[in-house]
Amino acid sequence: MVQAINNALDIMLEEDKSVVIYGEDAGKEGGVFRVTEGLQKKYGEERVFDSPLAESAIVGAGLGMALSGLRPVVELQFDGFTYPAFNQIISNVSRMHNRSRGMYNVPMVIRFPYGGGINALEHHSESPEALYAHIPGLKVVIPSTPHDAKGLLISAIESDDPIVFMEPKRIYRAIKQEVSDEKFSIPIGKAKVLTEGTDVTVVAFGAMIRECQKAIVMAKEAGISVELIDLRTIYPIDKETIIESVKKTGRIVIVAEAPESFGVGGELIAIANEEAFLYLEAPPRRVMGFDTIVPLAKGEPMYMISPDRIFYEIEGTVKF
Amino acid sequence: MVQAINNALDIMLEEDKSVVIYGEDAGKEGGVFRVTEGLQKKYGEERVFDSPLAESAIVGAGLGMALSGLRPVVELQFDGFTYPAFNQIISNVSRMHNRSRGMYNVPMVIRFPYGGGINALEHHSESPEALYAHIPGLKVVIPSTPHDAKGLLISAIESDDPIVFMEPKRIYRAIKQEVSDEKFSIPIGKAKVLTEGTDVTVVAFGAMIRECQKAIVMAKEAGISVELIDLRTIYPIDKETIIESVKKTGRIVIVAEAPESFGVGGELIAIANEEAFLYLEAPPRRVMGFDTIVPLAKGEPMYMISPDRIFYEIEGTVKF
Amino acid sequence: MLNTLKQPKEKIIKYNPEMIFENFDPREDKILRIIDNDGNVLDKELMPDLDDETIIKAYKSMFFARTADEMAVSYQRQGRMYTYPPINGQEAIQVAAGLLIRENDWLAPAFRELAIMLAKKVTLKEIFLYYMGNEQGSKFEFANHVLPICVPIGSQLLHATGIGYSIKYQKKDEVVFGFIGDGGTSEGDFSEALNFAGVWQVPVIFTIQNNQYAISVPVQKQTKSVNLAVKSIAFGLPGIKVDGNDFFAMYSAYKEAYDYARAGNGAVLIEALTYRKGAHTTSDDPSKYRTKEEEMEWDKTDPLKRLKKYMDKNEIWKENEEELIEKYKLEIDKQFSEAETATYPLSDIFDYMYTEMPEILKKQKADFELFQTWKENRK
Amino acid sequence: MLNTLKQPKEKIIKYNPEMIFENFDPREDKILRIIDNDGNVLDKELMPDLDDETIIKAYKSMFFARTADEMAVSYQRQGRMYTYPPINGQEAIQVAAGLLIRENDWLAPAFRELAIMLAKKVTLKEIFLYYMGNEQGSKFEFANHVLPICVPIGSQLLHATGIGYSIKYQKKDEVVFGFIGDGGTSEGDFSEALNFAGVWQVPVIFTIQNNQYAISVPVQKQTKSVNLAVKSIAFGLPGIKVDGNDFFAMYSAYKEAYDYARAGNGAVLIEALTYRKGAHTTSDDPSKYRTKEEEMEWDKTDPLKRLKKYMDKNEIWKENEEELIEKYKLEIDKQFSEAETATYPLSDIFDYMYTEMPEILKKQKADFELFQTWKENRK
Ligand SMILES: Cc1ncc(C[n+]2csc(CCOP(=O)(O)OP(=O)(O)O)c2C)c(N)n1
Ligand SMILES: Cc1ncc(C[n+]2csc(CCOP(=O)(O)OP(=O)(O)O)c2C)c(N)n1
Ligand SMILES: [Mg+2]
Ligand SMILES: [Mg+2]
Repeated sequence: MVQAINNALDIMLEEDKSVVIYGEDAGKEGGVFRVTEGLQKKYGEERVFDSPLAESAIVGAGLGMALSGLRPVVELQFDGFTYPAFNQIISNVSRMHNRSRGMYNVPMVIRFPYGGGINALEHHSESPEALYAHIPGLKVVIPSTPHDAKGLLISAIESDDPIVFMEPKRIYRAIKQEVSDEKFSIPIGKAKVLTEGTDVTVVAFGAMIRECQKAIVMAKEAGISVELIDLRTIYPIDKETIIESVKKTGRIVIVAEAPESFGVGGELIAIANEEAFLYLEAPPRRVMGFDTIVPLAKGEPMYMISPDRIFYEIEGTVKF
Repeated sequence: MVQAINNALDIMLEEDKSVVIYGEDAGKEGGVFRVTEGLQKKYGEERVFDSPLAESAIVGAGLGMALSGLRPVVELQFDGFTYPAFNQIISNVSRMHNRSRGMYNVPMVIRFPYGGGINALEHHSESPEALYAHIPGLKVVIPSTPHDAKGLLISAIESDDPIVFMEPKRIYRAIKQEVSDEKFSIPIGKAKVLTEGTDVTVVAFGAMIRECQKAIVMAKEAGISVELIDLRTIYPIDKETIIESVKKTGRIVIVAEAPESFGVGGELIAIANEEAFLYLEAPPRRVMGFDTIVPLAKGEPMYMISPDRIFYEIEGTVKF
Repeated sequence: MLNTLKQPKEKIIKYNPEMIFENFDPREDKILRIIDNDGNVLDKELMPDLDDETIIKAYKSMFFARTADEMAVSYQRQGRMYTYPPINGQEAIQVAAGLLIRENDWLAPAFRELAIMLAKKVTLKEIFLYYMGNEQGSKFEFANHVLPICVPIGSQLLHATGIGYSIKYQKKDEVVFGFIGDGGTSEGDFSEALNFAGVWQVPVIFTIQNNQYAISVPVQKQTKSVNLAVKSIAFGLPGIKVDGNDFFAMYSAYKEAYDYARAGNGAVLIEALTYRKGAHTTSDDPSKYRTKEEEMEWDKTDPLKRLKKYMDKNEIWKENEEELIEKYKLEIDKQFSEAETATYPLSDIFDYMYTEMPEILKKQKADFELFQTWKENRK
Repeated sequence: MLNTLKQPKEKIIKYNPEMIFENFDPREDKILRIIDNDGNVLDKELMPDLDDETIIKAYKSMFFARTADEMAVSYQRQGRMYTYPPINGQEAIQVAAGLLIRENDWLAPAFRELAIMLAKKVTLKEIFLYYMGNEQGSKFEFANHVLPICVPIGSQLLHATGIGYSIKYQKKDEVVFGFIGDGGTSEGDFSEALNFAGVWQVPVIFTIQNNQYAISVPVQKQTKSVNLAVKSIAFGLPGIKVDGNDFFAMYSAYKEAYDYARAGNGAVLIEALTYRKGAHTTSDDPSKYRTKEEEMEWDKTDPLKRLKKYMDKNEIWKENEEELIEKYKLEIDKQFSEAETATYPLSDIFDYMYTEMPEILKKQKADFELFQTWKENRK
């Protein structure tokens, strides 16, 4: 996935002089995950560079650039370090278009790696998608494969609205997939049915897709047919795809790493209820993180959602 | 309500020398809403004071105080100005107890007025309860009457856990209610059934309670019996009271001002589904804000949830 | 021996007049002042090269802004407008900057910048619309490169820095004016904006309108530094403290800052010492936190009176002030009336959230319209 | 005429020796340095009054910290520990502060403060536990008034300022040591912490360990200011730049800062110029962004070598270093083994979220236990 993202950035830098990239260590070093590696060399220090260590400034200055003709793609180093920029994001980035009644667009992408499972220090394993998805004016995008990462990122950079682009760091290098070198894009706001099935709908995104796919294998062995949907965009959420699937299966299980309460799960359950109530045959279930801090490495295996836990909940739902 | 809160602060300042209060304009002026009026005069500048204009510092320094023997009650001036402190809240305040494995407690209250309906400027009308409720380690409390404000705030100040205390500014001075001058407290984590009913459960909090009460009158006229629950604590949410009520009525409507998507409504619908699925007779409904910026004064009447809109949704649910 | 920063000594690119910033070192708490309260020139050497016509124009701009400001306060009192933050007393700063700022230069205001917004061709109608509670007031019809009013204190300066980067990157001949108040200097964003501007060496002129208060909190409680201009040193920028009620001092400082930034030398910090003569906003009562004596003391430094005295002494001013004020009032009232007739359709809430409206919002809007119809039918 | 801040000229409360900060003005980019790289005393006047025993103790502490640090890196390489941020090269700073800090004084560390944490009686076992991924390592059994390691850059300094307020309010005889890196000075929280400390006049000693890099970003790209100590001026605090690899210089600066703060004069900023000899953390590769030459140049200033040379020249050091290192290694390995045997029960994830566990968490825990049982039974 790292390579696919790098390639998307490369294509956009090449194509559009107004694209600039910066963030802590994003220039010379190419980022702590090497996502921007080689880009400074290729496009020069004016277009791909290290910024001082201040997230509010990275995002706030990025907004200024977006208002004055550039298309900044800023990198925040980790999920847990996006919060110093929270005020700029919620108070300005997401609002400038509306505040100015359309006088200004905000063609800006805020990229950051997110999620657990890499034995990291505190603040390096968070999944704040619900926080950003609750902010009107933003779009929140999360890819689950290298191919999607490339196509969605290209759409994000081409979008005139501000995009929060969350990259599942756990699978940065885990999934091997041939991705075309050509430019292509994947629409923002559309979920994707990855596997068709009839007994239960499983909705997930990011690194959890892979875990769900493992769980589906277990389910299949147990004779359960699962329809797996990759949300891809957290906001604006693709209600249609979800509703259609729930109407078919009558059951829904949501899988996400973030703390359960007030997370993505609740929203999906609400949607299923509001639009497919009469089709529901079992209570929707959330397979999500505990309402706790993501533990450090030794505790993480218990916190992180495993395929067998997903299977356990799928089975529970189907057997209801 | 302003007076009740002032009284709660007064009582706690009197009783406990470790209580200190500060924030922008919270000292000499007594706050822009006069909530802390008179307290500096009574307790001195060391205990009730103005801070420089920096929310991250207000909260971050407050955490330091809480770790070293004080019980700070800090005021953030408005909902929309809590975000510069977001990083301190999510990365430190909510975590210090867990991070230190119980070595440190965080007896700290973060107070701020929230919500719309006062014809204010941008950023002065927000309802960010879902953002704070999604943060593990915090408790989020919202009173709906002067009496509750006093009792809940006293509990909050006496709590050894960090509390986000959101005050519905729209009803700061709107509700007249005799409140005892004595010290009393109301438990955090418990919802309250305000009106018993049999046809539908309405869950709300803060300034929306009053609007719901008006809607209930309309419902009664239409022959609908509503059970109204004041959530009081957003996190940890009192599932029991909600579930019990839904089991009785079979229907639930959630009323809240914040943007609908990824807000409090979804969480409540999830709870109702997970624990009372077989009792549900109609799809749960959310009567919430649009997924937009709260408009300025001229647009606010459309955005703000009115009693007739609540009634409209109640009726729709009951007629389902 | 190895030493810290070893900043390569940047060559200053030539600009004129190249002296004021050097001569008024904020570390020594020097202040640039050119005329005294009675309009006497204190130092002829420092007097900027302005013809009478320009001085008169400046005075008229100050006068117009003050009249509009006072009328805004009274509209608010009449209940015809919501909260309004008066700029009364701070006109010299903004009008001086307004003389320099060009159409393509950028303005990143906070919310107390009426006069320079007018200079940038924002209309009073738009300002009124905004404070009547209509976002259409932030869509400037005639103004170019002006950001909307920014309420979250300090955050706008980062936008200014970012715009500075765009200008430099795109090799444009533009300068950014970023405004903040004294209280705002305590926010982390203030420091971050100046720090980034220093590192990126971008053409931004940061102005601190030090009007002595952040709502009720006096500047002495904001910081322990000797003044606010000296904060520039923390970010390696030139800084200067200026008498913000002295139009000539402000103009001279801006002129030098402007030439310096435009020549490519980077950002500059100006602390303009002034006084907020009015309330913080129309919902504030200053008598709670400051004395009449203090207000009267500052009143002696009033920028309009001061410039008027200068003009009188030098026999520049010839117009009838009464007539002028009547003319201005008519104009202002006309703009106010136009603002008052504006409507606010439901679609305004939804239309500008994204460049294209997502399904979710379309649905919410449609649902609300259904409710509205139900409500209509019910009557 | 009215002027800006009119800060009442604070009377400095007496403390000793009252000179170093005055004589090393960061605005002139002066640096306090007492011994050179070969251990020669540059200025006898400045030499702190320390007996041989204390100097030996200091050296041993530095030596122990370095040994522990190097072993930590190798444990990590063996896959027995996760990420670890080496302090190698930065020992003099922390050991100097460690000599002064008392049991009741506070320490607000970032994450590269091993040596002063040890001085505060944090155990190596705890440090190892933490970097093995067990939060129990942040519950210090013997250390008093030490905050856990704080990863979000800059945020810990605000806690230091708040603790300073508690101390002042409670009239305690305590001082706070707050640490940050050079990169951290760019965060808004850094400025806010110093600003509040200035306004509140609280006993906090802020140390910037300027080790030249923030991961890969050199300090020259963090700021345009002449040095980092000079940032103190923006907040009205005394500031000084010190050779952080010179134990004596660090001790002298700390001694003065400590006396100043303890006497009630308020906060102080110390920039300690040093070099991170190792990688940023064990997952970082410095060769991507710095040269071998640079590393070798800085190696000449190594704080241990330098102090050793001083001791040798003055015939203070008599012990056998080989023996010492063996003894240390045994001790360190013992602590590591203890850490390695620690367990991590499910309850650890839940037990410390609140002082009392809410129903919601009890339910989540119980549900997970049901799942675990199911999983067991399935095998
Ligand atoms: C982040 C943030 N915090 C608080 C406020 C509320 N507030 C509005 S104006 C103001 C005082 C601003 O003082 P100053 O910066 O001196 O500007 P002035 O009002 O004097 O022009 C405050 C605290 C805000 N708008 N934004
Ligand atoms: C708010 C925040 N942003 C980013 C990071 C990631 N990060 C960890 S250490 C570091 C560099 C710190 O540099 P410096 O302050 O010089 O301290 P040093 O590592 O050199 O001791 C960064 C960017 C973080 N921990 N916190
Ligand atoms: Mg002010
Ligand atoms: Mg560093």
